[in-house]
Amino acid sequence: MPYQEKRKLGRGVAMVGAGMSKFGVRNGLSNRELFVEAFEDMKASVDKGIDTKDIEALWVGNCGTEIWESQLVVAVLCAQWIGMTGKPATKVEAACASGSAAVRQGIMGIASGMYDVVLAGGVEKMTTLPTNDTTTALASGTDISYEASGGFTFPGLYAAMANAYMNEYGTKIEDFRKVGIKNHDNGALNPNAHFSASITDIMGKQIAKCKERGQSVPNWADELEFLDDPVFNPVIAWPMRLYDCSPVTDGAACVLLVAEEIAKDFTDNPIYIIGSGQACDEALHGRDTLISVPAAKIAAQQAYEMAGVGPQDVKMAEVHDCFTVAEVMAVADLGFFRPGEEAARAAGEGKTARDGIKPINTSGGLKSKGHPVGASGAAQLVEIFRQMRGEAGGRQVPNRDIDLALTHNVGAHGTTAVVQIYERR
Amino acid sequence: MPYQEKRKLGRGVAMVGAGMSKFGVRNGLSNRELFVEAFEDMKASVDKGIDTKDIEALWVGNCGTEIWESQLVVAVLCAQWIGMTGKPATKVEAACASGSAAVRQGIMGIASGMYDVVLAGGVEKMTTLPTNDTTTALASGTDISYEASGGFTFPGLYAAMANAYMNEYGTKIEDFRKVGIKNHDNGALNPNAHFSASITDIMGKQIAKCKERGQSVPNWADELEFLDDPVFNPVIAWPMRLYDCSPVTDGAACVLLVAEEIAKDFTDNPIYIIGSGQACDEALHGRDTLISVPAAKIAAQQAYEMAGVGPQDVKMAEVHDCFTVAEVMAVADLGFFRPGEEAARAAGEGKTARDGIKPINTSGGLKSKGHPVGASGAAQLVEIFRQMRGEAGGRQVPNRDIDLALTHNVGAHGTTAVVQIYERR
Amino acid sequence: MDERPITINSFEQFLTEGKLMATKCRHCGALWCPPRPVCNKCSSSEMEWQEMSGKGKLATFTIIGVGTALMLEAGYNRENPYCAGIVELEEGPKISAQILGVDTSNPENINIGIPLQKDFVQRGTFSFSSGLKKVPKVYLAFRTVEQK
Amino acid sequence: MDERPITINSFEQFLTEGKLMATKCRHCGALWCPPRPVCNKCSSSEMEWQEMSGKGKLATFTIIGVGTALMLEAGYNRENPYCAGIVELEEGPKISAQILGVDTSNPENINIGIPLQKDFVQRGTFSFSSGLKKVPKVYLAFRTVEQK
Ligand SMILES: [Zn+2]
Ligand SMILES: [Zn+2]
Repeated sequence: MPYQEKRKLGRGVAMVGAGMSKFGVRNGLSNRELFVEAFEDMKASVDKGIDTKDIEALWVGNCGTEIWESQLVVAVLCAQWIGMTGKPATKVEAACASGSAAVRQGIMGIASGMYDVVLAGGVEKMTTLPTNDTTTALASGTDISYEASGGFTFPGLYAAMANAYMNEYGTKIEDFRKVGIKNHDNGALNPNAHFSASITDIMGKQIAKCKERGQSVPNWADELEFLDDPVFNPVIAWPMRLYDCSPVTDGAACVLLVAEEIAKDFTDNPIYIIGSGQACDEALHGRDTLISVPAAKIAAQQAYEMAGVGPQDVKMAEVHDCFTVAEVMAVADLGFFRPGEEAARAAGEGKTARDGIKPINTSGGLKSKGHPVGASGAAQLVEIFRQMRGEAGGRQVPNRDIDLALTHNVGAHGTTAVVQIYERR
Repeated sequence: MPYQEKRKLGRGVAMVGAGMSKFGVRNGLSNRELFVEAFEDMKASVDKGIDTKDIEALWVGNCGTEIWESQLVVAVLCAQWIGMTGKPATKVEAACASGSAAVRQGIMGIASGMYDVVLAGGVEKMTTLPTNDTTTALASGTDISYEASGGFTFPGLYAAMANAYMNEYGTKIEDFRKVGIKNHDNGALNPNAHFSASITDIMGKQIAKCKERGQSVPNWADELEFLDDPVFNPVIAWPMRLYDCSPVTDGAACVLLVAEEIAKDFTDNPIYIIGSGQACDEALHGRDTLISVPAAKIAAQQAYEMAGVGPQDVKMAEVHDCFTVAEVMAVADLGFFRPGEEAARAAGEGKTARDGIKPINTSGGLKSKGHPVGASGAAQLVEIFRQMRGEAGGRQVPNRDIDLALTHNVGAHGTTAVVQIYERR
Repeated sequence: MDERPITINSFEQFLTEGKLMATKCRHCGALWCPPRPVCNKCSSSEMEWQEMSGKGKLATFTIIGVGTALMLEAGYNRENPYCAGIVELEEGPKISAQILGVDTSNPENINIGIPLQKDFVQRGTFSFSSGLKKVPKVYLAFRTVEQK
Repeated sequence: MDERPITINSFEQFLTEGKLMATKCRHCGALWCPPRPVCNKCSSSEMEWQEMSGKGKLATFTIIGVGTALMLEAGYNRENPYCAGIVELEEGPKISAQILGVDTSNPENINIGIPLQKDFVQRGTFSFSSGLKKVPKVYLAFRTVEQK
């Protein structure tokens, strides 16, 4: 393949600002208004300041304002609302990987020499529809003719992967659930998270609610027993229950990217993007494997090669845990742990905790921070920016110099994946 | 503005192949299938051949599969269907400028050094909905909270511009109609056009239909009289009638872009993309002018500057004539004719005819070739590729060496514009 | 001074109270109507609400027979078209709205520049926030005024 | 050999006739089911229709209580969940479909690998081409077979 040797950028790219809106159910706010909130947060993060007039282009990752707001041109509306009228504003869609795909366009915009200073991010307003319609809206991320036609919902496809995974490796549903417990523990420390609550916190709230209503008070021995309670954690798509799934969330996030040679004009502490990969894949039934996300492996290989590093060099990562099984597959696809028991038990054994050997999803992940589908990929960069600069507050990874980090963002059920690698020099 | 000086590509980009599907009402074909048709046509156009496996990335411009097919991830489905599984596939949306915006991402992908060979195009399947729903779907390209809420449809916004234009300059509706007559004359020579028919052809068909039905046969003196007949050319949004509007069309188009240094591996006759600009704008009510498209002026200035050429150097152009008034504004915004009477009368005076001083929309334009919204911008490049290489058959611009050409693609009612400039060396 | 958040939702809430509100930039004084949270002139996000008089003139218009779903439901069609227009407010900003009081069967007789006064049209219901009860949805319109 | 165009529409048309069709690459012999017009192995677009036996085994599955609009309309819900699965055909390709004949209230007892046979479910109507009359829409399904 003579034309696929080169995956090097013509020009280095640095991240000098990053911000996000509060994630959650944001009644009364539309997409562009959520994006303004992320933009203001980003502006405040640029150490030496940024004048909006100096930003040359905008890319906005978004899945479905068309469905959720009956609104096209979301990128233009975001540009108008943050004060970028006159600049190019383009929406980028790659399902739930839209946010990172938008960042990739921004990277190329700078590396191409066309721009020096660009804004890239994502936004999604999802809570406008009732649950049934949301299920159908999300199913439009599958192949509607060949997958949804058979009854597959979006959680259903991940559930089918979870089932295949357990069948192949003999791992247990509890292994997946421990991923959720770990990510909620992290999310409890993130004020912008949809659920700023650990599973223990949530259990406490449920008990309080039962008392208030005069219902019998549950007596769970631990978090796993709570997660095994079909009343409080009902099945969504067997074997996955409610707390195996990320929530339906409104939110936005964005990052300010600049050419490497001018990065110090904005901050003394820029984060350099040194690797980026993206790949697409077949519908789930069209793949050789049902227990891994091949697109993520390809994207990771590209990113590692471009960055000249390997999995062992990565100090922390934000990975795509739209469902608990997704994080288990991710840590194997990225080469952090061996597929099977090792990957499945990484969370339960504390290896992926904030103080573990490979901290994963310190932000709370999609599971606890929330999953506004078009914004999630961009929000991963926000966490990386803060952790690498030691600004993650109560959830800062302890006792470690995070000079190399990674994001892993999956579109739909693995039909797209984007992996990117970041360096602090 | 210290960071907006540079608009030069780090690496040259050439177009070495271009293809399109038949445009029209394509019953029984979905988006991805239309894209396959364009892809096969593109492959056949690459003089020295292209192996699909050598194509490294795909960008697909598309407005609303979410609305028209309840389907996200159209870029991934196109990638699967043309045999590009494993490569990055990203949807790009900038309303009716999505096709050119996708091409711009491809240009940046190559200029950045990340890729050498990429495919960029667009697709839209629009004829799945009844007229009323299509009107509402297209209105989602406006600001639904602040424009559609007042009753504005998409044709309505252009009609309001047409009305303002006539009020300002004292030009007549006939001036706009002559744009349609000219573009239908061109489209009649384009076998891929939605209407491969001149207005005279259409009049003939209507007369035949009347005879067949035993109705009284109309006796129009000329095309203008036909276009003034409220029965055969009803008002859509006053002062615009049916034949002032581009049709609702299914179609796809794509181009193969490669790094300049390898262009001759694919053809001895590549077309170089030497200028590219894009800008966004406010809702119509938020602009200083109602009789011009400011975003197109900004995009044109960027493209001219990058290319180092001016309007006088452009030998032919494909411009965005979604409505007849749009072409009148376009030829002024691009600097070809003075705004007002000169621009309005350019078509009627033959200046923009195939053999005129500035041939415009030799393909038939959106008006006659058809307007599958996400594909139209990419289809403009297909016409440029053929005309610049002398392969446009019966509609080839006569007696002129087309060594410099331009495309002008507008998103929605001017909230986005993309202008690009092409050179044959 | 009203302390409602600067959102489209608040603007719509004001409409139900018969108020046409703009946002005014505290930094450079620019007026934005329809309102927005960030000033496009100076990039400031220090904005405050300001009520518009509701007087203006017609900047441009169209007569629509093939309308949006909302207007079809309201009974407009080819036989009963409506006028949509852009109104230049006396305070400066321009805004889109349905224009009432014009003869939509004779568009040639409608003149750009005619004076207009704000009006409101009720169509359907909505709630300002999920959980709140639904209220009639009010749309901004403008009506011709008698010229002296 | 059937000369219908290689489209999703044709595939659905075959389903109404009780046929599960794949496309076969004339160049490299690869089989594609569900069918596609271009071979993803060798990039050839020389494809022909080939009928599948309809025999296969369960590659993976899930039980869904919160279904798509289509399945909600068909009467499935939390109390009456359905099984969606991926079936590996005996000819090699895998395909997604509803799985019939399994006890959806006891997912633990459903085993990956069980043999299945094609079946069809009728839901709603559609037309193959605008203008043609509507026909019942048939969806592919698979049903468990008695194991000897
Ligand atoms: Zn200001
Ligand atoms: Zn083959």
